[in-house]
Amino acid sequence: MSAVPTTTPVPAAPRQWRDGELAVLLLLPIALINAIGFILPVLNLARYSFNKSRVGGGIEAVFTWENWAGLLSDPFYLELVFNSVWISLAITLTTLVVSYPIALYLHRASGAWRTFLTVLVISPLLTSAVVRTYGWIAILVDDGPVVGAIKALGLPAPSLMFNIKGVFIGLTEILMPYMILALMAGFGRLDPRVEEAARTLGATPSRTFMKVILPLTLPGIALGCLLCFVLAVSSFITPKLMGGGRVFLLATEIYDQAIVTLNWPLASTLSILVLIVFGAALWAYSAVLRRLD
Amino acid sequence: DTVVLTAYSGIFQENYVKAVVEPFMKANPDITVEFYGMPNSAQMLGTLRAQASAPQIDIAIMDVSVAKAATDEGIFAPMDESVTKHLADLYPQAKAEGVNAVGVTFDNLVLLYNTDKVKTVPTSWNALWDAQYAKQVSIPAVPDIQGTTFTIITDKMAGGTNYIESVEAGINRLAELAPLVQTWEPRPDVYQPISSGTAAIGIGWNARAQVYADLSDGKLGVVLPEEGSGFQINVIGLVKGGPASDSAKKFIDYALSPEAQAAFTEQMFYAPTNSKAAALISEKALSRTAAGAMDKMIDINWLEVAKIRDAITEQWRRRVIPLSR
Amino acid sequence: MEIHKTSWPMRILVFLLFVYLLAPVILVFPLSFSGDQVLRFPPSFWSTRWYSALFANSQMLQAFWTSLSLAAIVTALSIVIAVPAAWVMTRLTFAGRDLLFNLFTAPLLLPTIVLGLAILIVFASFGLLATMHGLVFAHLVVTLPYALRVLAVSLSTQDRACEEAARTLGAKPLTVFFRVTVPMLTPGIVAAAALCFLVSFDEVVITLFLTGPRISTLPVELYNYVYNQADPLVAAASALLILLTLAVIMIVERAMGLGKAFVK
Amino acid sequence: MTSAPEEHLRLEGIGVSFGAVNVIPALDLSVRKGEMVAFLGPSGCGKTTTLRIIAGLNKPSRGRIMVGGRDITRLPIHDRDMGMVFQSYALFPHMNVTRNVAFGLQMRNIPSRDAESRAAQALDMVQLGHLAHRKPKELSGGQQQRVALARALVIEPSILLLDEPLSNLDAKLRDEMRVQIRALQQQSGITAVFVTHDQVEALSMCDRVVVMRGGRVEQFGTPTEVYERPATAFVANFVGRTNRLKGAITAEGTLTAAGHQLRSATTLPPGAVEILVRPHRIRIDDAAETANRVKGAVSGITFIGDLVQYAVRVGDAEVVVEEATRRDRSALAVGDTVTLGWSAEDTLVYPAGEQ
Amino acid sequence: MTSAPEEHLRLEGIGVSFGAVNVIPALDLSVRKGEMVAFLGPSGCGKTTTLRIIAGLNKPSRGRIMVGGRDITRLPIHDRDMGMVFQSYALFPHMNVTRNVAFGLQMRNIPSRDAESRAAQALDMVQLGHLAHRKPKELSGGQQQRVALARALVIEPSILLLDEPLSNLDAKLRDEMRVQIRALQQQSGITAVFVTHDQVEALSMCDRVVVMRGGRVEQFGTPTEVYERPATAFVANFVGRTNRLKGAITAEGTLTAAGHQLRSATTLPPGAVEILVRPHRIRIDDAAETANRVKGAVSGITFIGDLVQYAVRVGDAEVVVEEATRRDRSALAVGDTVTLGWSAEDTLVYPAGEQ
Ligand SMILES: Nc1ncnc2c1ncn2[C@@H]1O[C@H](COP(=O)(O)OP(=O)(O)OP(=O)(O)O)[C@@H](O)[C@H]1O
Ligand SMILES: Nc1ncnc2c1ncn2[C@@H]1O[C@H](COP(=O)(O)OP(=O)(O)OP(=O)(O)O)[C@@H](O)[C@H]1O
Ligand SMILES: [Mg+2]
Ligand SMILES: [Mg+2]
Repeated sequence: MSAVPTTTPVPAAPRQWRDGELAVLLLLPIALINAIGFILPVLNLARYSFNKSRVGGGIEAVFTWENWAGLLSDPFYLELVFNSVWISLAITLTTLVVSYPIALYLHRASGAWRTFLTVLVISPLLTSAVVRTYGWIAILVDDGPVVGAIKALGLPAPSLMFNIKGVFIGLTEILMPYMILALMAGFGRLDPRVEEAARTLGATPSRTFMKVILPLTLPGIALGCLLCFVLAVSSFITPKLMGGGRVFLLATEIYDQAIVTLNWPLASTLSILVLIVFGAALWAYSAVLRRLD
Repeated sequence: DTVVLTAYSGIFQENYVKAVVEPFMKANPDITVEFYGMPNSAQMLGTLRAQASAPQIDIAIMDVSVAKAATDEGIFAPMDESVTKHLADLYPQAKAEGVNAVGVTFDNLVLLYNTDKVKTVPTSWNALWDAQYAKQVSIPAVPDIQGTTFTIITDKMAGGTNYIESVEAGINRLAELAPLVQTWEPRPDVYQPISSGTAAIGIGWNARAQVYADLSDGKLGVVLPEEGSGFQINVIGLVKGGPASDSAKKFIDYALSPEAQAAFTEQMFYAPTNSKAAALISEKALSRTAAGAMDKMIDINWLEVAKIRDAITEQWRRRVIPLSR
Repeated sequence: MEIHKTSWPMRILVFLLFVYLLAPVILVFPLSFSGDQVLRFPPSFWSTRWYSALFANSQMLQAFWTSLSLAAIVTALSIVIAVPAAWVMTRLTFAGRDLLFNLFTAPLLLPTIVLGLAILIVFASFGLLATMHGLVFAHLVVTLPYALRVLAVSLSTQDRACEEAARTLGAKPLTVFFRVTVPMLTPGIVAAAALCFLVSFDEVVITLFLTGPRISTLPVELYNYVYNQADPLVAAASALLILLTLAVIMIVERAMGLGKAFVK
Repeated sequence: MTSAPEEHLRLEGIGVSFGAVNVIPALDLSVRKGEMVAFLGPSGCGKTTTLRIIAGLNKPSRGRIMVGGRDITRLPIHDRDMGMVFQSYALFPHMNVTRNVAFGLQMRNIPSRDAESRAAQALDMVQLGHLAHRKPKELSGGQQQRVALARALVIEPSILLLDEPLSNLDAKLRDEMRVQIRALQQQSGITAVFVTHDQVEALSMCDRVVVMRGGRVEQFGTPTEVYERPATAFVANFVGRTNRLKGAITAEGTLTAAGHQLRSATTLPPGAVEILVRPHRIRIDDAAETANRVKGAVSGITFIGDLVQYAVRVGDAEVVVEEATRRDRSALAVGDTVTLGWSAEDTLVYPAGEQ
Repeated sequence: MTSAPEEHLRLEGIGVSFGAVNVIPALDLSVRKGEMVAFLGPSGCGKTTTLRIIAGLNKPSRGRIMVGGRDITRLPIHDRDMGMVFQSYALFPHMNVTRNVAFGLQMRNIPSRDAESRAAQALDMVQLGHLAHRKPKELSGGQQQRVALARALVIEPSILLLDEPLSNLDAKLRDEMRVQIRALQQQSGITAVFVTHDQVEALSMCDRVVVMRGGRVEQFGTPTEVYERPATAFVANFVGRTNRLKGAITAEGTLTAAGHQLRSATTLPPGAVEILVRPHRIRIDDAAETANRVKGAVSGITFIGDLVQYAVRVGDAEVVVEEATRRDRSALAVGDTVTLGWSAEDTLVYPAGEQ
């Protein structure tokens, strides 16, 4: 076995990367993209939020607190923020509840079956959100199949379209693939041996789930919830199409201000507000993660 | 030479290319006009604004109030005799003070209904308030300018005298309509849901309504109510420093010419802005535009309306839409 | 392993949830064969006219290729950039690491409409508008945070003992990374790549601001299309996309055993 | 120890395949109530698999499992009331040591205060009371193994399955743990199945021993039976150290090996045979009269703690002899000529080629 | 075995803390080139930690590591040319067995055909040639451990670190593996550090033994030294089985315990003492004259394979005696009165309360 001499450590080893240098080198691309694609634009936005808007959509480059003062003193906007946050939270939680079983099932499936199901999960994302929303409209309209089925059961027919219910149902479905992918990415820590240990200790499948599987998959859950919350708050296509103009959310409002009314300073102010709300959410998320560790 | 023209995408694009762009290119073989469709004026302004330093677009067709903002930001080159010789022939409504663009089409708000669901042909805006169409009414709400136009019409009907000062009467009347409304944001537009019967009645722009009415096998009915209506004005402007300015000027001149105006009206029922065009248009087509009913039109000063738009929006949000929840 | 076979009630639940998830997707197929002018279910009569219309629409086809190559480039770049970054974030400790991590993933926090608007302004001054470079760059701004988050979670839950073993066997950090860390990270990479591809392929809002007369993507074309007419052409396009994806995955599966990539 | 030899656990024709690999062809086994049975066998012979089958973690491809006369083959895992120590520990990474140990008690709906005090007791038993609040990854290998042990013991299951539960403990601790496990098992009348690679453990601790090989039972008997009367050459060879000599039985019934004629208590038909003699049953230069006596030269001496091993060359074979180290023996040196002697009963003979 | 006692590996004042827990206070150690050193010590005493420090997997809080006179404390792991077998195996789950084993060779840029044939050879050595294409999760515990072993051995590193590499193997296989490891190590002149909980392994296989306790070295010496002349009561107690008797040395220097006067080779100042005698050094009813002779009654008999253990009550103490089983001894029964005898040299005396 000693036919080939083993290599002894070469004293003149190539220069060692120190951790700090390595970090800088590896983070350079993402940092550049972040700086140009995010920080700079956001600074620009922040600047706009202190500019004056002119009638018809013009922007006057003078400093003013008007936008912020107007925003923070108008109960309409405060309610808007509050509504957006809690609706998004509710949608996120619902998405989690309906996605988790699928993700777990996928995690345990194997071979081609798993691939096939994974593709099925992804396929909704290939159908643009606009088209899927139209699909939901076709399903949920007053004379559509769902309302028809409910009526056939003799129950009072609910109105599922052009209100918050429709937005809820549609958006939940639209966010599911993202949630499922995030959950699956976080399932790595789930060692089957540990589940087995719980079962031999007398835990029923449901208690094994609550006590072992759930805690071990918390990182994935936290990630999925973060992504979905963010996407829910950002979404405006679905609320616009399914909300019937009754559902006012931050993103739809920003859309209206930026695209319809062309009030960029106000849109910027709202955006910075969203950023602050999200910053808080992110902070909460990291706090939760740190607790889990 | 390639001229880039930006205007509304979709059905407008289809028809405009057929009626105006293609004939122009046939007449000027050395010029290619590329039609770059965008969904709305605001987005056009956004794009123009972003390209201000190096424009890729030569001509824009957009709503007059947005064109005002663009003018203020110096995006449009002045529109004078050097651009087009048809200026003098345009209706006065087509020329707005302080806007470097002139009207290329007129459109007006109309009442739409589904012929299966609405048996008697309505003649008045008041049909919208008819309780038998509860939850079947489709209204594009403000900040969409259809909503704004509708507010001004309602205000006048409810006894309002000066919409610039107050639309109180109109808002009160709209509050009564609110509980009957199915959606304030019909998608993709108001015409298709009414054609397909998702909604029974609603309001929309005449030109598109006429086109969809033809496509709907008679399912979509269009009426210019007896109380009259208001104009929406699309203007055409020349982008300052565009890459093909000379050819662009040629195109604008052509677009405002009576022939082109007439062709487009025949094609898509926008009322012409060139007073000389009416003569070239068939009676049948003309009757489906507001050109024959110029006297019934409320004179809306869009530049003034822009100033009160925020106030109207606020009223809708606080006093109208919540009543429909 | 036997106990991981799913019980029947659970299977039924999963089935029902799949029905919910796929309902609008499944609906796309009948809708695409509708003869109607508008999206309506059930259609009043059947036809293939929207497929013919789709293939006649050269702009749409052009946009499809743009989207495909864009998504592919963006996905590849995202993974190449995010994997080392996620590695640094989970394997090295240095001051300000958490701050940097939050900063790098912060673009997620901005509604895309805002980001689109904001990027538009900046890109205009760099001359990046309506170019492939610009689109790639803008999409990276959005996809990188997804990739980084997903990969960081995967990496931090990964067992370190194998990396240590590889290092004692004489593997240099880079080799450990490519031969041990990355293969063990495969599920995470697949998930991240899928996310990036889809986010890029489905991205409308930001792209809307950055496309121009010279370049456009499929979602933008579709969006612009349905902005004006909600006819079944978009359903036909979606149906084709889904079939195409299934076909591609099937071929890759046959050729390379993609199943392995998805297996734990 | 078991008052009535009542049957508790029974495997009937159990078979297991992993894909194409038939790991266990057909296994029958019957364990009495309160008995402790050891599984001994080479690495990869199917010990862990059998335990997993009993616990319900794998479903057998064939056969059935009976407990107390009841067929439990299809009973869900959590209703089996079995405790298991996993070869790889399988501790819950997100729980601290106490919560790991208390888990099984909580699953039995024992109030949490009670559960914690019993967990604390169990931890004291495995000498880990002081690490109760650590997370598993902050423990050494042996400490983790003890937590796994405490976790299985604390629930006092009706059947305890132990998969090499002491493999990472030092001799001292292992002795103590063995005593503890045995005491607890006997006192609560638990039926236990113990997989171990340590023969001392198997022979000293368990009521009966199963020797497995390639998924089959080679011998199932008391430690003495297995050690003194191995059923096959494989068992003799696997359990305890042995010398293996090639030999033959002539037509007249004489046994020869390494050029010597030997005597054995076993009779076999003529043919090639294998002769097994345990190293410590051989005396060196002992005055006492023994049935077999051969001469040889010392070729190696190894010191292994309590024992000294001499390798002695006899003819063309090498015979290993073990003796307790003692100070009164004048040390042998390599090259010394010695006489080896052992009894006929210690001469185990099996047909050649059996293994 | 080592031709020149040249120093190879040296730990100088190594200290390790995990957070607030000071696991290793200060460790000094010097290992010669080509030597095989065993780490013995109770579970959790810091053996794995020390190995990880040497391999570079943990950075010491204090102190430095020298190899061949060169300070390698800051040398990256992959440049250390060390092979390590992990207590938890740490096999690469995504590679099959051959690729796991060949990994280290590839890292040394050995052409892949060469690497594969050497891997195959190493796998044959651990008797896993037939499973070369399996993935780790398709192997039994012992099979995984052998793959881990082959993976570390095949690269013939200059320093080999083995963390309980044989803990999941049966006695037969463990013996064979021991011989293989030892042969390879000596033949290639590898310096090896071997963590084990198995004393037989430590004593029989290694050149020197380190007995650790709570992160400190209690004794470092040859197997004979550690076994015969344990430096502390802890070592005596930990290495090999012992009887512990409480006793005292009077002002006149007489040693007494369990009501008997005893003789020892050690002299200590007067006071309470602990007396340690190894069970197999005690003779039962032996005619030979021995320095110490006490009478007692047999209170228990345990059969442990090659040995029989008698528990004998002497005064208020219980003394355990071990004998090789033999057929010529007329069996003792519980209750029999016996005389126990052992020499003065076998009577180890330490100040009481040391442990
Ligand atoms: N991450 C950690 N945090 C706190 N304490 C730790 C950590 N890792 C190990 N320890 C402690 O350090 C001590 C030494 O651990 P080490 O793994 O070196 O023990 P060992 O001698 O190998 O034991 P064993 O024979 O049980 O494997 C143990 O008491 C252990 O509890
Ligand atoms: N998933 C699998 N696929 C194929 N073969 C397997 C699989 N799992 C285990 N085996 C094989 O089954 C046999 C029995 O494995 P088992 O774990 O029961 O052995 P064991 O007796 O516990 O061995 P050890 O003492 O080494 O732990 C082994 O030869 C192993 O290689
Ligand atoms: Mg096993
Ligand atoms: Mg250890």
